[in-house]
Formats: sequence, C-alpha cells, structure tokens
Amino acid sequence: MEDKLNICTPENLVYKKPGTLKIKQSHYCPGCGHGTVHKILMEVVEEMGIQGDIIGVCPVGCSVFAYDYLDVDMNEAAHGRALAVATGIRRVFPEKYVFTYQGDGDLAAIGTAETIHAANRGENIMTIFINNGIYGMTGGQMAPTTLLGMESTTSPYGRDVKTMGYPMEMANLLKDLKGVCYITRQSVHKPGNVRKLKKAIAKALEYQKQGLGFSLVEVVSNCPSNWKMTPLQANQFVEDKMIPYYPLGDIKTPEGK
Amino acid sequence: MEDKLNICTPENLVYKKPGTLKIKQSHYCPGCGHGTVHKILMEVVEEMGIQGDIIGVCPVGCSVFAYDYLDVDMNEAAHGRALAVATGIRRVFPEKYVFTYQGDGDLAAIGTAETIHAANRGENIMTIFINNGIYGMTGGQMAPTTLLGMESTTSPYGRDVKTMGYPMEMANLLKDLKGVCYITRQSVHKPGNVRKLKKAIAKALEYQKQGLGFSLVEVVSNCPSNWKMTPLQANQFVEDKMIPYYPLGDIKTPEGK
Amino acid sequence: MTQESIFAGFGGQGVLTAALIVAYAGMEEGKEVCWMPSYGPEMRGGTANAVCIVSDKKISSPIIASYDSVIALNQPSIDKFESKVKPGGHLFYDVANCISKPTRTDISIHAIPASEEVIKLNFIKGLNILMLGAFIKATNTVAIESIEKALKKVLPERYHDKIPLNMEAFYAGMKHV
Amino acid sequence: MTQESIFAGFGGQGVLTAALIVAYAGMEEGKEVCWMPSYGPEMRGGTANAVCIVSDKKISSPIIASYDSVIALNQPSIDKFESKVKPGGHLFYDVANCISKPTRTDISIHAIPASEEVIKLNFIKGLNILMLGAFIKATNTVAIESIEKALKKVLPERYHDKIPLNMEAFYAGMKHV
Amino acid sequence: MGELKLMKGNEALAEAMILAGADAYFGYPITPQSEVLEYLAEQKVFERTGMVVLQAESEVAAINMIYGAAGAGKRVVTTSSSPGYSLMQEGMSYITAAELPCVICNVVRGGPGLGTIQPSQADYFQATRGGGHGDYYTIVLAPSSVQEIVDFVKLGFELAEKYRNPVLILSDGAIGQMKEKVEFFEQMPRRTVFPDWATTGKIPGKPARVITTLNIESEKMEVLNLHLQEKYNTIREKESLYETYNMEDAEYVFTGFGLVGRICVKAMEMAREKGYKVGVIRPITLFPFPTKIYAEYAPKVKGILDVEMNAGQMVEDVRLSVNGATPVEFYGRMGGMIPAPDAILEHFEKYFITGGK
Amino acid sequence: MGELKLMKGNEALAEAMILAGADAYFGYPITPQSEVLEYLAEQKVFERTGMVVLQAESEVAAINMIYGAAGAGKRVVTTSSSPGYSLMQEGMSYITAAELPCVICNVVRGGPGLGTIQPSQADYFQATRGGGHGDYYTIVLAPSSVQEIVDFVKLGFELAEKYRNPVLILSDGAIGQMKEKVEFFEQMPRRTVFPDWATTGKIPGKPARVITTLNIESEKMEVLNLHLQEKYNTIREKESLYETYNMEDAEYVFTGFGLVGRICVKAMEMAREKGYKVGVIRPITLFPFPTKIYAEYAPKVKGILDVEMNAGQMVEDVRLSVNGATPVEFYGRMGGMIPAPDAILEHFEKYFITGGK
Amino acid sequence: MAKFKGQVVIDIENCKGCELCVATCPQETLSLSKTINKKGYRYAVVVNEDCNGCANCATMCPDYAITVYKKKFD
Amino acid sequence: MAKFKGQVVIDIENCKGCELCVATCPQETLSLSKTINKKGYRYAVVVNEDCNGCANCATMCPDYAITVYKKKFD
Ligand SMILES: Cc1ncc(C[n+]2csc(CCOP(=O)(O)OP(=O)(O)O)c2C)c(N)n1
Ligand SMILES: Cc1ncc(C[n+]2csc(CCOP(=O)(O)OP(=O)(O)O)c2C)c(N)n1
Ligand code: SF4
Ligand code: SF4
Ligand code: SF4
Ligand code: SF4
Ligand code: SF4
Ligand code: SF4
Ligand SMILES: [Mg+2]
Ligand SMILES: [Mg+2]
Repeated sequence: MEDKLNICTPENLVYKKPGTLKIKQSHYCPGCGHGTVHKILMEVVEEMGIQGDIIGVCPVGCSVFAYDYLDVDMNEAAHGRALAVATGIRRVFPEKYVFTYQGDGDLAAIGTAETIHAANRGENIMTIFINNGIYGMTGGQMAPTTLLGMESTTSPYGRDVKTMGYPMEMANLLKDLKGVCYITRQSVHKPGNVRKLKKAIAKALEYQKQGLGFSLVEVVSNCPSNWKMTPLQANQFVEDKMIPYYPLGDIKTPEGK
Repeated sequence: MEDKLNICTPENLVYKKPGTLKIKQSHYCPGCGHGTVHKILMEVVEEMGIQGDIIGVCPVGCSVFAYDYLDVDMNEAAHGRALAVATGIRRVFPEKYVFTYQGDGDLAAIGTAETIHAANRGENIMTIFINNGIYGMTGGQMAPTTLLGMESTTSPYGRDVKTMGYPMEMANLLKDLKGVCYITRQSVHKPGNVRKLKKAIAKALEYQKQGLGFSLVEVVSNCPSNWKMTPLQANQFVEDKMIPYYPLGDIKTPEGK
Repeated sequence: MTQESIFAGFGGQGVLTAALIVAYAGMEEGKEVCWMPSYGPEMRGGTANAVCIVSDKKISSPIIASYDSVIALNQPSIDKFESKVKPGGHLFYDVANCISKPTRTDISIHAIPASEEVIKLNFIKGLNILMLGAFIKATNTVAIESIEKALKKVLPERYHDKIPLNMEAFYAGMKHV
Repeated sequence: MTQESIFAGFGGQGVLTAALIVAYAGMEEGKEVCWMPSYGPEMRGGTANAVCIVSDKKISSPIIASYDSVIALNQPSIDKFESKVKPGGHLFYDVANCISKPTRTDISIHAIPASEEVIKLNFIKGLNILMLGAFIKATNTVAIESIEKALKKVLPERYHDKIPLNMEAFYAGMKHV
Repeated sequence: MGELKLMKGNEALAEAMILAGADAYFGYPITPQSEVLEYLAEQKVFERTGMVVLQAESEVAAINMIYGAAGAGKRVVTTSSSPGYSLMQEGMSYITAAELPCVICNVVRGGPGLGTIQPSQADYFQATRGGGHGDYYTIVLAPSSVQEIVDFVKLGFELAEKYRNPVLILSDGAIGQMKEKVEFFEQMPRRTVFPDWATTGKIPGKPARVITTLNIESEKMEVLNLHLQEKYNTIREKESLYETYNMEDAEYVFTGFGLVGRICVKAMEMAREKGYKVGVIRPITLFPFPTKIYAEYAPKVKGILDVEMNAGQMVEDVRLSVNGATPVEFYGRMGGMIPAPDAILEHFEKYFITGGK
Repeated sequence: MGELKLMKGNEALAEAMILAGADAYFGYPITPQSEVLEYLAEQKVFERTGMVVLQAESEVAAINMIYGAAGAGKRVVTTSSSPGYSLMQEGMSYITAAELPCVICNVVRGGPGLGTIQPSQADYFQATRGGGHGDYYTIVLAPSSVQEIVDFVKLGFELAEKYRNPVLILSDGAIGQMKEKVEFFEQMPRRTVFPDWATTGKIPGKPARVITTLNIESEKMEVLNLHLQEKYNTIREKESLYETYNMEDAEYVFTGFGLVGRICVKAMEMAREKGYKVGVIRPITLFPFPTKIYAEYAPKVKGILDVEMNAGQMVEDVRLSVNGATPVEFYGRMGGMIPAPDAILEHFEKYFITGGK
Repeated sequence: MAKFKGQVVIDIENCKGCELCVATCPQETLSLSKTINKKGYRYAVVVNEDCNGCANCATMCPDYAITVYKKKFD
Repeated sequence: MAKFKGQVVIDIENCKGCELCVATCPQETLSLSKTINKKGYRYAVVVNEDCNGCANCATMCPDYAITVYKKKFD
C-alpha cells in the first residue's frame, strides 16, 4: 500500500484530463468516440497554448453540445452549415485558428456543398470529421457513410445500393481539390490510434498556422447506442468492418502524398 | 445555276434541323453554344426515336427557356436543383429516359450537393453540363469553373486563387463515385467536336437504357456576350484557354477507363 | 370513469412500456385511451415518463397538470410528481429507489418493495410490470385479463414466452396494495 | 418646370445613355432628376428604354403613365409609346427606323433624319446623341453646356476625345427642330 | 369499419400515406418526425403498393424531388420539422407557382433556430402567410388527434388534386409522438392515369408539356398571379373547416388550433363547471381561415380568448375576422411548452372576469 | 455636406456598406441585385477599408457565413432577391435566435417561383412575419428612394447593434435599378473593439463565449422566447418610423410602402387637383409597423386606400391597426407590375366616391 | 473519279450573323450580308459555287439556320 | 534493470462503465464494479497492483475519468 500511495504525486503524473476541457460530465453514451476526440483535440490545444486563439464551430449532431465541454470560444451551426459558418469567421479573423467538428450526416449529406466549396477555396480551416456511419443525434438513421448492408432505422434491412447508393468516401472525394493541403483518416478504437490522431490534429493546426489551406482530419468513430452494440463490440466493428472500407492513414499531405 | 437548283431535293438532303426542335427562334446570343447543344441533343432524340419516352429538366440559367425549343416534356427547376427534380421524376418513372441540362453555376455552385448525391446514388440520369466558365443568365459573374485570372463582373481584376479558390473540375470530382457509369468532356467549337458530342450523348442514353447509372456529358462551351468577345474570338478562347484546363475526352466509361 | 396516470423513472426502466400496456388494455375493453411519452435526443441515463389516460368518454386534452395516479420508479420522479397527484389520488414508488419518502397526507401513498421482489423472482427487468400490478390493484383501471392480452400486443413475439414471468411480477405487485 | 421623357429603341442604340446624359445635365443645373431603365436578363437584340425625369421640385413618383416627350429610335418604340405622349407633348423619331409614321395630331411630332445624318458624319454610334439634340432643342430641358459637362461624366475617359464628335451630332440634331 | 389500432401520430401519418395510394415519399430525418421515414422503410412499402421511398441528402433536395415527381403527375408527399421546413420555402414557392398537387407535413417543434424538439405552433405565420417569396397560399390542415392526422392525409390529397395546390398538414411534436386509437380507411389504388399537364413523356400529336414558374414579362406573370388569387378565393369560399363546442349559449369563446383546440375544450369543461358560459371554436383549416364563424359569433359574445403554443400568431387572423366587434385576448406558451387547461381557465378569469391585466 | 452623386440604388447600397465600416459582405448573384457584389468587387474594398467580400456558393452558404462572422462580432451584410432570400429563411431564424446583429437587403422581384425579375413587394409577409420557423421578427426598413437606401444602411447597422437583431432592408427591383441624386455620409471606421458575447477567441480568466440557439429543455427555450418578445415590444414602442403628407385636413388616406409610397404621393397630388382631400401615410419601418398613426387617423377619415405591388399583404397590418374604425380598401398590381398614379386615383374614386363595389 | 457538289439553303430570318459557318467553311462559300434582317442582324449568304456539301456550316450553326444538300457527280 | 510501477486514479462518478479501459489494459488491472454510481453505471475499479503506467486506459477513456501516475524503480 505505502509506495502505491506516494507515487500519486505531480512529478509522476503521466496522463490527466487537459485543462482546456470544462468540468462537466458529458451527455455522450458510454464508450462513444466523441468524448475521446474532444479530449485529444483539447490536449493539442493545451499543448500548443492556443486556447485563446482558436474558434470552433459545431453543427447539430450529438456533438452540438461540444461547447459544454471544449473550453474555447464556440459557435453552434445549423445542420450542414459548419463550414459556411467557419468561413465567415475565418475571413474576418485571418490570424485566428478556426476548426469545425462535424458528423458524417452533417458534412457528407446536407453539408456537401459547403464542404466542397470551403475545401476548394482552400479556406485555412481544420475540419474534424467524425465518421460513425450513422445519424446519431436523431436516433440512428442511415448516413452517406453507412456501409453496404449495414442496418439503420431508415435502412432496417441493410443499406441497399440499388436505391440508397454507395457509402461516400469524403476524404477521397476531396483529395484532388487544389485548395486542400492535408487529408488524413484516423480512429479512436485503440490507444495507438488515439495517439496517432493526436499527432494528426497537431499537424493540421501546424499547417493552418503556415496558412496552407484546408485540412480534413477524418476519425472513423463509433455509435454504440445506434449500432445496438456494447462499446467493445462497437470498436470491434470499427476494426472489422469500418476500417477495411475506410482505411486509415494520410491521404494527402502538403509534402505531396 | 440549273444543277444547283435541282440538287435541293429530299434524296440529296444531308443536314437539316431535327424535327424534335420546336419552330421558334432562340433567345440565345449570336454564336452561343447552347443552341448547338440543343440541336445535337434533339438530333439524338430523333434518331433514337425516344421523343415520347424522355423527360428533361432545365434549371434557371440562360437555358431555362430550353422548353421553348426542345419538343419533349420539360420541367424547369429552381437554381441548382435540377438533379433533385430529375431524381423525383426518375424514381417514379423508372422506364423513361431522364436528362438534365445544367450550367456550371447551377451544377457546380449552388447545386453541388444535389449533383454529388444524385451521382453517388447512381441515379439513372444523363446530365448535360454546359461549362462556359461564367454565369451567363445573370450577366457574367464568376462561376466555380471560371479560369484563374479570367475576368468576370465579380472578378473584374481576374479570378484570384487566394480569395476565390480554384476552377472546379466537376468531371474529375465525380469520377470516383461508384454510382457514376460514364463521364465525358466534349466541346462545340469545331464541327468535328460537335460530331463527337453527338456520339457521346447517344452513348450516355444507351447506357441509361441499360440502367448503368449516372452519366455526365460536360460540354466546354462559350459565352460571347459575357466574355465580351465575338463568337469567333470566343471559340478561339475555348481552344486556347478552356480546353487546356478542361481537356476533352472520356474520363470514365462503363468498360472502365 | 377516467384514470389519468403517469409512469416515470430512468430511461431503461421500462416506464413507457408499462404505460403503453395500460393503454392497450384499456383499448381491449373498448375504452378511450391516450399515451403520451416524453421524448428527447439520443441520450442515455436521462429520466423518462409517459402519461396514460384511460376513460369511458372522449378524451379532450391529453395534456394535464395533475394526475389520478403517479407511478415513480426513481427519486427524481418522486420529487417531480408528488405534488402533481390530485387530492385523493395515488402515488406508487419503489422502496429501494427512494431516498426521501413522499410526505403528502391527502393522497394514498403506496410504498412497493419492487426491486426486492423482482430480485426474488430473479427478473430484474420486471420492475415496471410489478409496479403496474400495484397500480391496477389499487385503481382497477383495467381488468387483469386485459393486461395479459395487452402484453401480447406490446411485447415482441420473441419475448412472448416471458409473459407468464411478467404476470408473476404483476401479481407480486398486486400483493402489496 | 418638370420634363418627363422616355428614350426607347433596340438594345445597343444607346437609349439608356442618352437618357442618362439628360439626367446628369439636369443634376449639373441643380435640378431634381430620376433615371429609370428597363432591365432584363442577358439577351441580345431586345428593345430597351429609359425614363428620365428632370424637375425643379422633388420628384414624387418615378413611375409615370404618360410622357412629355418620347424619343423613339425604332418602330416598336413608336408603336408602343405614341399613345403615351401627353397632349401637347413631343414625339421624336428617326425617319430611317420608321416604317409606319405616327398619326396623332394633338402632339408635336418631330421626324428626324438621324441615321442619314450620322452616316454623313460617318459616326453611326452618334444616333442617340443626335436625337438628344433634337429633344433638347424642342424642350430646352437643360442647357447645351450642361450636356457637354454631362458627356464628360457619362463617357468613359478613353472616349473623351470623341466628345467634340458627339457634340457635332448633337448640333446636327438641333438643326432639325 | 376497419379495426382500431393504437398508433403514434407520426406512424399513423406514414401508414395513411401508403393507404392513400401515394406514389412516392422523399424526406430527410429530423426530430420529432423521423418515425415517418423509419416506418415507411420498415414497411417495405415498395412491396406493399409499389410506393417508392427515398432518404434525400437534405430538405432542399427533398422538396425539389417532390417538385419533380409531382410535376410528373404522381401522388407525392414529404414531411419535416421546423428548421427543415424553413429550408423548403423556396421550393414551396415554386411548387405553388407551378400548381403542383402534393402533401407536406410539418411536425412543428419549438423555435426559433435549433431551439428545442418539443411541440410548438410557432410556424403558423410561415404556414399561413407563405414563408417563401411571392403571393401564394398553401392549404393548411391542423389535426388535433392521431385520427385527424390519418383523415387529413386523405383529405389533403383530395384538396391538393382538386385545386392543383400543395396542402400542408401542420402537426406538432406532441401529436406526432402520442399514441391514440385510430381507424384507417381502405387501401386506395395508386394512380394509373395522369393529369394531362403532367410531364409523363410527350404524347404524339399533342404539344409537349412544360412545368414552369418563369414569366419574364410582368404582364404574363400578373396573369398567373390573378389566376392564383382567383383560385385562393374559391378555396376561401368553399373549403374552410372548423369545429365548435357549446357555442349555442356561449358568452365567451376559447379558440385554438390543433392540440391546443382540444386543450381548450378541457378548459371549457372546467370553466362550465365553475358556471362560466364558455364555448370553443377550433379552426381545422388555417388557410382558408374560417373567418365567417368568428364574424358570426363576435357580436354575440363578451370576448374571445385565443390560445396558442407561440407568441400570438393565429390571434391576428381572429382579430382580422372579428374586426373590432369583440375584445380578443391572447394566452400562449413558447419554446416547446404546452398550455395546461387550468392555466387557460386562470387567464380567462384574469382577462374577462376579475378584469385584471 | 458631401458631394451629390447620381447612382443606382444597388450601387448606392454597396457604397453605403463600405462607408458604414462593414467588415464583410457574403452574397450570391441574382437579378435584380447582382450590382451590389459587382460594385464591391470593382471597388477593391479590401484596399479601401479592409472589408472582405466573398461570392458564396449559394444563398444558404451566404447567410451562414453571415451567422459566423456576425457571431464573431463583426459588422456584416448580405443581399439577395426573393428566391435567394427564401433559401435564407432557416438561417434568418438562427441569426435571430442567436441575436446576431447584421443587415440584409432583399431586392424583391415578382414571385412566386422563378417568376419575373421585375419589381415587386410580394415578400412583405415573409419580411414582417418571419418566413422562417419560430416566433421571431426582423426589423424591416422600406426605402422609397436611392437616398433612403443609403440612409437605411447606416440606420440598419445602428438598430441591429442596438438590439442585437438582424435588420432587413426591403428594397425592390425598381429602386435597385433606378438612378437618383444621393448624398453619402462620411466614411465610418471599422470596429476595433468587439461585443463581449462575440466569439473572438477566449479571453484568459473569462468564460469562453458560445453562440448557440439550442435549448433542449423547453423551460429554457421559453425563457429565450420571453426575452425575445420583450425585445420586440421595446422595438415596437421605440423604433417605428413613418412619413405623412397632407394628413392635416385629409378626409381619405392613401397608404403604401417603399416605391409605392412615393407613387401614392403623386396620386394624392392628382386627387387634390380634382378637389379630393387626400393625405398619405408611408410606413418606413414595416416591423415595427407604425400602428399608432393609423389608429390615430382612422376615426377622423372616411376611408383608407392601401396600395401595394402584391395581392394585399400590408393591408392586414393596416386593418389590424384601425381595428374596424374606418373602411380599408386595397388596390394592388402583381408579378412585377407597378401601379401608376392615375390607376390609384381611379380605384380611389371607384371605392370611395362613385361608391362602386 | 467521283466529284461531290453541295448546296446550302440559309434561313436568313433565323440567322444571327455569328459567322461560325463562314469561318468553318473549307470552300469559303459563305460570307455575311451587307444588309440586315428583321432582327437587325447581318446574315450568312452564299458567295461562290464551290460548296462540297460537307455540312460543317450547318453542324456549327447554333440557330439551325442552314440546310445542306449534296450530290455525287461522276 | 529498471522497473516501472504505475497507478491510476479513477473518477468514479464520471465513469460510465464503457469497459474500454478494462479491455485495453495489458495488466488486467481494471475491472467493473458490482455496485453502481449516482448515474446508475457500474464503474471501473483497480483489481491488482500490476499497473505499469502505460496510460492506455486513460488514453481510451471517452469520459476522461482516469489519471495515471508512473514511477521508475531501480
Ligand atoms: C435542417 C435540419 N435538418 C435535420 C436536422 C436533424 N438532425 C440533427 S443532427 C442530424 C444528423 C446527425 O448525424 P451526424 O451529423 O452524423 O452526427 P452524429 O450525431 O452522428 O455525431 C440531423 C439529421 C436538423 N437539426 N436540421
Ligand atoms: C436561388 C437562386 N439564386 C440565384 C439565382 C440567379 N441565377 C439565375 S441563373 C444563375 C446562374 C447562371 O449561370 P449558369 O448556371 O452557369 O448558366 P448559364 O447562364 O451560364 O448557361 C443565377 C445565379 C436564382 N434564379 N435563384
Ligand atoms: S448516439 Fe451515438 S454518437 Fe451520439 S452520443 Fe450516443 S453513441 Fe455517441
Ligand atoms: S449570355 Fe452567354 S450563355 Fe447566355 S445566351 Fe448569351 S452567350 Fe449564351
Ligand atoms: S456545306 Fe461545307 S462547303 Fe458547303 S457551305 Fe457548308 S461548310 Fe461550306
Ligand atoms: S452559323 Fe448560323 S447563325 Fe451563325 S452566321 Fe451562320 S447561319 Fe447565321
Ligand atoms: S496505466 Fe496501463 S497498466 Fe495501468 S491500468 Fe492503465 S492500462 Fe492498465
Ligand atoms: S473507459 Fe472511462 S468511462 Fe469507460 S469504464 Fe473506463 S473509466 Fe469508465
Ligand atoms: Mg454520424
Ligand atoms: Mg455558365
């Protein structure tokens, strides 16, 4: 017992919640990736010391409440319009860091035009794209990213390509746009991946600092509640089904892929 | 004189206005590509004998009046929504031919989401995409396709990539979507190209008949009035400036490019 | 006769289902019924409730400010709804889920050892049905047979083998009134 | 004094410019002015017109049903506006561009050989200015000097060398009233 | 008579579409009406009736898919909730100008903005004054029960096709989510013959059909507008619907639409118990607004209490109807709150009995 | 006083934005207002004042860019015309709920649908009743001359910032296209200090700022609504503007807003020439509507003729204002047609003199 | 060796004088008129007899104002 | 040879019992409690003393409920 107690001292601290997160329990379901991504994003903000220089935009989706957790200036956005809202901010505050945090329904369905044009204009913005293959907030409807055969409340017999089309690979769709400087796809289903995600976010903000343009950090995430799985099953599904279709890694870098 | 007169007889006829065009003088400016494309499209409809089986959608743009010329059932559409309107028709009339005829402002700006999702769903529709690098109808504002440095009423000092982004290559953007079966880029600035365009449109409708999915026939066209050029200068500009950036040819075919 | 009741508890405790069973049972008896759930965005661990009205005559307003009966499966629900029981009405609560007891004297308060009982029955999920049993015993809102019929309608096919077990819980609930 | 005039013709004949010159000239003289063009989508060869009001007092409505003067540069404009000239008002038209002559007797009609004159001057584009000359001569809406000042404002720098030529056309127009 | 079902308003709405022989549904998820699309998906409607269902990429796309399919002469329907319906306003203006029959349901939630997903009636102005541009009206039906939702889907298609005009069912989160007994009508066949204006493919020998809302010349555009206004006047004369309760001897009137209409009845019952002679007028069509019935009773009563789940919108139509003939007071709750019967009674006494305020 | 310029309404509008120290303009081309963006582009405004100008990919994007930049505390403005403004309705509802100051100008054209590009006033309902969802109002200014367009840009920003509410300038195709003499105000500096609610980047020691319109609990959402309604009432009391002409001895009133208000004055002059004692009331703010002035004169006059370029929209506010105290008749033209002074006079005589109808 | 002879008929009222046909004709058979048509446009006219019936002109015409005939002589 | 010893502190009221930490721990140091917290969740508890301070658990925790300490002993 003794030595256990006395190692809990500041000099031995190796991991703690970043100070850039507000003290409030999240509303997210147990095991939901949103919480992990929030934490990693705020770790980077803390380490870069840019808490006062960054402005975030969260559209409606489960993460619409991000402003309750991320301790930085935040703007909620209408469904799909995050990148228009962020463009408005970016254009009037060229010297700040600006990011959006969007779900797949938001970024890839209703927000398609805003996404593509912000990227094509090379808006100097970082977009964190939470791909959980579902509309979480509204109770599990099909998203553009829902896998073929995957069940959702609006594809109860599995996504049927004949009538519902193919799962959209946004990263791939955007990669040839010249305004885009960085596209990477990461995940949070294993510690190693979480650490890689952190590096990716840091890189994206670094590129933004250099004014290189639009960057997309896609996170292949989960939705235990609407996938009707336990968090562990959900992360297994990420590993077995999502990642094979949405392979991880850098898709475009300023250095050239 | 003699033999000249008597060669004007049906058996010697080699080219005439197709019967699928209404008898009405077009409102298009002298030398505008819209007229040529209308003619070619209707030649194909006449030759395939599908005048009664095809339904067209023309959104607002100079060609919003297409219904005054094309003698087939036509729906005008709100700006940017042609492919949503066409999807509505396509889904309730699976056995008909359905096409849209859209400008670059329409298809590539306000209509981006509708374009990408109709393509991704593989809607069995042919889209004729008139790329004249400008908003013609409204008097020559910048379009997503306007070339860098090109002047327009909203880029009077030339399109500046820093604030206005890059000319969008829609054909390239759409080519990896699995729902898309055929993408080709043609022009109407020379007789040979006009003839190639005709083959392309015939192909696209052939694929539609086979139910292969979405096809895009892009036409690199002109806008003498808003380019502030004579028709001949405009077609020279197409040759010298537009085509180098928007190279002609098939970009995707069902056979695989 | 009209019975305006509300079932309240944590999401997952099956309060919406319990209220729905009463509504179906009422319909079985040809009565007028109305079931109005609370609804919210996809969030776990919140509180849920459902109003159930059963009446012999046309139901005018499904929105009511006070209830004939309140069935509370957790403390927040007791706190929120005790004051909303009509004078002479009923308040049912699960002893194990209650920290501070209701105090009103102008209503009949039923402390049901529901959690305890369902553990005995080794049927944790039956908490809602057990409370339902107590409610029906005290109010006779609907007949027991109607409840049994309703269960068939409400429970998915694959759970129909569980109906006897549910009825056991139901009877156990009745015992405590 | 108030002068409500309309300049009408084919797009490209410069009717909007002619009306605008009058407006600027009126402003030069400290008068109240209003210029209202017809506008339409990007289409060539249509007809265009512009209303120009010059007045000593505040202009209430820029929308008027009849005019003191109509300056018509093509047949459609004569057909459309002859009936809209106020009794006692003026109608100016270009002889070469007129197939069927105006017939009203309660207004003064000015047949100007404008096309002919501008060909003489070898200044085809001066048609509008020439008609303007006739209009000013007959109505004295503004002073000639004001017109010259207005030309400087309306014509882009690069055409200022053409101002003398324009004035020549203007005077040529005056000759015919 | 068909068997009785216990069903959620939103599900009953979806079932009624199928039974009404709808050819297509295009919609986008939004709380509190996502059950509609979900129910249709679960029902395999294509196998049941050949109806097609598509989850659009957005509400803007959905309403334009409606425009396309309705223009092709098919029986089509969409649903949304407040923010989504706001995105459909350009489309509504087009559909109305092109005179395309269709049924839309807005399951209203509390605004403005993202607001709350709880029930509201704050979209009354948008529904009755045309939230889109131009002079147009959509026929608006306000159900107060799950049964009326079902009945109004059928009635909606009838009116839409009779007048070539969109019909809006103005529901709310509460009616959409609550379960009541409901009886359905028999399955109606899907259309097999189409109106001759519909773009179903050119018929040889006949002129090609054109669906358009464009009229460059104002003169022509005014003709279209005059035609529309004439149609709206006919609708005003012929189609206004309402329900009254105990108006025979009424000295005061409670009035409200949809769910609130029912709450008013309960409040009226409570008021009568206290001896106040209160009656209720519940408008069923919001456009056309049943102006006459108010004008008729206005001189006979001491006052009208208008109750809404908003800051006071229908009350303008009530005032326009009575034109000063009797005092009209308002009581409303906002942002997803629902006025309770006793609160209504309380405000009634405050305004008209103790004469407070 | 600054020099006089002869300028198009749309260009004057753009110049006024620059002079008012606007930080950003986001917009999308549409006739008859494209000159605004074109003028700003031609003027190299970034070099003049540091103002940024962006042609958005759509009106939906444009209004959300406004939401973002306004939320960041900047002075922002957009313009559009009817169909485009309809697409902005969801955004308007959000901006109003988030209480973001900004100025929007709708250069109205004839609807519904694609309609015509000629001038119209058919978007009055949309402008004054909130075309979007929820209980909200935008302050609406109706210019009748190029000079007023300029003045109202300045006034618009003042009111928007005073009340944290969007201000809509309701122009039309005619005012936008016509050239009149106009005098501009001095160049105002761009903002350098920002409101403390603005998301300009977290200030150490202070809580982070949040721009949101979401309130999951109805109770909270109702609080926001009550606050908004209170604000709207203050605006109703304090900010209503109008102009009257010859009302002192008036037996009849002509009333109309914007361009039509001026045409009414001309018609009034013609009527007076014929010996009719006519006055004119021209509302300048449409929200708040100048109810009092109508209520004040209603009992004193024999009737009011309301004239609009639509099928009769403002006339409802006039009737609500007079509340039956005097007959209110309506004359309107639609689809881009403009009522001429003599036609107004004619209808006046028909309704009130020869007592026809 | 076979020789082709062509002839074109121009609908001058629908011609807008864009000159695309003139420029594309391999035989320089076409030119623009001095006079204008009802719409005020100069229009295409035949200026020589060398037309070979290649139909390039008609193919290019945006106003479908040209009809082409062609006959083989041997 | 150096040996690392780690220790974790769990904020049990913020824990939602997702088990991600339990599953990722190389030392099987974590498990879920039998009892529930105020929110009604079973929560993570330390069940052995083998923690090596790798911080995998904390890295995975979506509710940032874990703090990790690590010390080198040699
Ligand atoms: C205009 C509009 N349409 C629809 C909605 C309903 N809605 C809210 S969030 C959402 C999608 C949520 O899915 P996603 O963006 O993937 O985020 P997630 O919850 O999965 O993280 C939808 C459809 C809305 N709020 N506004
Ligand atoms: C919602 C909406 N926004 C804007 C407009 C104005 N508008 C009409 S057509 C058009 C673009 C025309 O350009 P394009 O699509 O390239 O067609 P083109 O005329 O060049 O052939 C625009 C902006 C409109 N009618 N509706
Ligand atoms: S619904 Fe899905 S995405 Fe939303 S919080 Fe729950 S698990 Fe996460
Ligand atoms: S404006 Fe341009 S695109 Fe439109 S008709 Fe004229 S030339 Fe063609
Ligand atoms: S057919 Fe060929 S040769 Fe004859 S005129 Fe036309 S282009 Fe010239
Ligand atoms: S191409 Fe056609 S329109 Fe152009 S000049 Fe020749 S004939 Fe006339
Ligand atoms: S720090 Fe590593 S070893 Fe220690 S409990 Fe966490 S995961 Fe297990
Ligand atoms: S990961 Fe966090 S929330 Fe999940 S069980 Fe472990 S400590 Fe609890
Ligand atoms: Mg998602
Ligand atoms: Mg174009």
